[in-house]
Amino acid sequence: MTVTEYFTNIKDTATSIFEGMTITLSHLVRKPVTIQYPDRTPRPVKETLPDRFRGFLKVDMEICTACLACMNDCPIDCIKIVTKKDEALKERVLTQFDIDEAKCMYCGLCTEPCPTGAIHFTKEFEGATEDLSSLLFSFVPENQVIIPYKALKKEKEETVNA
Amino acid sequence: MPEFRTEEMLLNMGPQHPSTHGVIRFVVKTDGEVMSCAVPDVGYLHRSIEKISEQATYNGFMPWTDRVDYLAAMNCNVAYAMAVEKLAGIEIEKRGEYLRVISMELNRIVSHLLSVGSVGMDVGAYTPFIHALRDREKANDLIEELCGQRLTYNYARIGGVSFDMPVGWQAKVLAYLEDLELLMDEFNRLITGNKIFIKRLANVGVITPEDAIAYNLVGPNLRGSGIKYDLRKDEPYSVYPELDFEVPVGRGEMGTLGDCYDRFVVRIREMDQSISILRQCFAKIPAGEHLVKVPKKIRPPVGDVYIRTESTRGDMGVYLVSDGSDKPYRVKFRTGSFTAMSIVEKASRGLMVADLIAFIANLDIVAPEIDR
Amino acid sequence: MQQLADKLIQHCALLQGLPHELTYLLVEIVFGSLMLMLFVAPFAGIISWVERRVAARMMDRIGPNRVGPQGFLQWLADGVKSLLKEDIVPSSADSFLFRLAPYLVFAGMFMAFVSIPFTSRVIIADLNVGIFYIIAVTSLVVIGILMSGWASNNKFSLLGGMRSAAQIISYEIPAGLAILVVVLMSGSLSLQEIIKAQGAHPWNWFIFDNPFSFCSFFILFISSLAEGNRTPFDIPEAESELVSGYSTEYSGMRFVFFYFEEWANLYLIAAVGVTLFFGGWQIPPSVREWAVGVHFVLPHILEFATFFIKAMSLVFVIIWIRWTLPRLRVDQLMAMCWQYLIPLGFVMVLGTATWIVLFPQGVPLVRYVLFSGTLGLFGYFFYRVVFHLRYTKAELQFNPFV
Amino acid sequence: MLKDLVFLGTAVFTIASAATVAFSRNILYSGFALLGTFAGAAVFFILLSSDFVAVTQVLIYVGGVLILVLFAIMLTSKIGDMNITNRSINYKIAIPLLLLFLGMLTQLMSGGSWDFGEEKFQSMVVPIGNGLLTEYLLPFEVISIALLGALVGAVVIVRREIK
Repeated sequence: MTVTEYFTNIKDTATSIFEGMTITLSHLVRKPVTIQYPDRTPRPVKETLPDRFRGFLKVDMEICTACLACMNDCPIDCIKIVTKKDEALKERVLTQFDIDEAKCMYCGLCTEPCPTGAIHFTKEFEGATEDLSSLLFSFVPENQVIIPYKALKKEKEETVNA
Repeated sequence: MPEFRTEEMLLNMGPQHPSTHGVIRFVVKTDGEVMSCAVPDVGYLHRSIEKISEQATYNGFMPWTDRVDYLAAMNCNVAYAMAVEKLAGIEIEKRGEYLRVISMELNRIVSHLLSVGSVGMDVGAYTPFIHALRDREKANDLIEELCGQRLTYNYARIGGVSFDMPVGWQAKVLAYLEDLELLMDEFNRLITGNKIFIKRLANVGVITPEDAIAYNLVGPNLRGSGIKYDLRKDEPYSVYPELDFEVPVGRGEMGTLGDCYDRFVVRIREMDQSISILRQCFAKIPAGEHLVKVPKKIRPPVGDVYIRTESTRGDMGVYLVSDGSDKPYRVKFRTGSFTAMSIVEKASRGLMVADLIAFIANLDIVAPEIDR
Repeated sequence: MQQLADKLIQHCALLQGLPHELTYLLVEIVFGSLMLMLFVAPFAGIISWVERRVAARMMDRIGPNRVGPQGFLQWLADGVKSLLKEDIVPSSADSFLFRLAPYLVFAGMFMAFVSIPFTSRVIIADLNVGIFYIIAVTSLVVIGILMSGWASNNKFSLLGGMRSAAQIISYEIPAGLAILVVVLMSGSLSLQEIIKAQGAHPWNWFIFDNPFSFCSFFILFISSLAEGNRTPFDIPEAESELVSGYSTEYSGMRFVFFYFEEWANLYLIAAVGVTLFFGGWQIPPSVREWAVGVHFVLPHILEFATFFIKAMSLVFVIIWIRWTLPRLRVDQLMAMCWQYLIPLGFVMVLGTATWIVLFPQGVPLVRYVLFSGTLGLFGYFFYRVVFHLRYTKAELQFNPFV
Repeated sequence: MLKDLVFLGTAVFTIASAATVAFSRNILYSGFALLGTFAGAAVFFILLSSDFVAVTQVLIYVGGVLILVLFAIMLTSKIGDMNITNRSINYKIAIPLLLLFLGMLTQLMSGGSWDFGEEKFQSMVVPIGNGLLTEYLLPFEVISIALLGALVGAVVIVRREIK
């Protein structure tokens, strides 16, 4: 190590520390970026989420056609749909539509094939719970049946395009 | 005079250690502070993702690819989608390709920001790490707006991508890139040019160009050793041939060629290139469909295909075998972190314990990508 | 202290029966420990809150702001939480040494505070060998750290303990040399005498006395950082390498003792720096006269305020450095000590000695030049700060309590 | 009276820790017990109103020597598991040596005056400093050169080892 190197080392160290310290000091007067979730946000966090946000799944039973597309496309089988032929109504009815949100990996593959957009994501994401079974969402009330939505062919195509 | 000898100490670094970046174990033999070698022990995070593919449909396997390399999920998504498309002979539209490149490059920025930040943190500088994470969060917000998730994107689809850009997104990204350039300048002044930081990284964990090739290093780790090899240039895929960008390589600026500092700087410069690629993409992106129509149940013909892409951690390969059914017969990922682990034993000889931490952080390994 | 004891003996009949030595001892112990506990303990706690808030703002975060006003009581909450935590002694640890080590660390730190002045009159013991004494007793801390490192029976702890010991004994040498410079200038080892040898105005401080003393301050400051295990010299506890070094296996209150030592040490470093180089509690004579006229306690309050503000500024700088710089490697740390600080330290000692021989009365011009040069440096510093703010088009928020 | 109490207490403490140093089966305990011995010696110096020597005692012996000793012990592998005793007593040499030493001590103790009176505590810094640089300058310098020689020697030895 030459004498020049020796003193250049000292100089470089001092100047780079000086520069670093000016930067950190300048941050003292900058606006913090912290979002004080959950209680000190200017707006509820849910409202700030983008439209495509993948929160809990929700099924709009009014327009569910019971086509089973979501169940078939789910990679981890967290959707369970049971249909049966109702003798009284002479129709295929839904007796069970369960989504186990504890298993769900929020990939969104179920929402894409849905012909009517019945199964969709909400912005609900605060799912922490002590009991996994409370994350099992049943969209058909127990001991009830739901008549699937039957779209006209034309209407159905419009839904897809929209 | 009798020869004084101190006994080697066996230090078990990991699986639970703050700086192993996931569940990896390093069996470190040290003599005081100086290590004689560090042997990586991988496999703690094996989740059988490749085996799971045999149970999932071609489309249904896409979310699993997110979990291969959770810091660069876009690249994994796209690599897998490209493999299936190549085997099934699906052509996708230009807009889809551009959207893929945009998402991948944005993801590269996200991944590299974490990498350079964590190198800073592992050598003891916390503020640059948080600054890098702050900028990364903004990019995550943008990606969330694009695909709905911040980490496991599941954005690519066989035949394109799941969504087109939201309205006004392009302007937001461009504004973010403007900010990022300034903030990266500041980041460089704060840490990249810091003398102590340079001292900590320069001449540490040197990987010679010969070793880098012999040990099959890929990505920024390979380029850090001065070898100009980037699949985006050398084996172009997607729309990369239409884009103009540089391949930054290590030049041994502060010490030996192939030291930690070179790899660090390569990542910093790659981010600049990604910014430029993103700007070009937004200028060039054509109108069209983001997703072409593909059969509901994809049944590629019997055969196999191997696709290589340049992920953030280097050469991301997908080997796909089809038996003609609607489920893959075999999927194999070739990942950059795994090969990077092979060099640890050789390059860590004679380093100090503190250097090993900097070296591992610098290889930018992601534990789930090693084990899959 | 002795005057206080004498007054007590005069006014208290009970004490008159006792031998005077015993009374002195009792007064020292009771009032000394009261002063320490009432000052150092809250100080260490509050400074931890300050550090967390400052660090947070430097990282564009907010920091603890929930317990009490602006999170001010966070340190109390943390302390109470730690008290209630289970005290774990690892089964394979050497339990006696493991339990003893935190107390040694704690005692070493508190003993050093004994000769730290607060005002011109308030000091627990104005020892003739004050500054020397501080260096000596802080070595107890090293023993405690070594002990904890070994007793934990954890290889990371052992490495941390050894690093700490190697670091502290190396850096005692440049620190000692820098202190020697001041001792040369003041001709005394007593902290009060050293302060009295300086003036109230900045250009009369020892730091601006001559170019050598100016450099000596930086040598002392760097060495103190290293002795206090602060970044960039925090290798004994380097979280990213040694998990937490010598305190890895500690939990609950014993763990707090180590951290308590660290925060208290901040004040110690700053107080020593202020005493030796920044004129300590000196206030201008005119102000002093005025204050004495108002009330006899007022000058003490002013002196304490002066001292405390100076010390806090140094504490802030230490915190600020910690959140700016990466950590050195252990060999670089040693190289820095032996290759840079110690040779430079010797140069400073020789230089100062020569200076004193050549200019026994000092050179006022040099003082003014050094002082204004420092001011100029500050000016450039703030210019750079503003430049960074402009460059990144940052949104400003001057309120420290967001 | 108080002084005597302090003296007695410190004496007991010092001898006890010295005994621990000598008889402990764990060499690390011996090392740590040395802390007590050194601290006790420092207290004696204070009682003799040699504050400077007391502080130097702590600074050099605790802050330097003891730490180096502990350092060396810890660097030795598996030292904690080993039971090292130093009970091998060689009476033939030990007893005459002991007697000689005791004789010397008795001679010393009976020689001087032990009455310090009630003289005021005086700082020793200035007398020591003056003494070292005037009256005892030659021995001081000789010792410095001897130490420097030792330092160079140590460096030479270590150099040869690394090679």
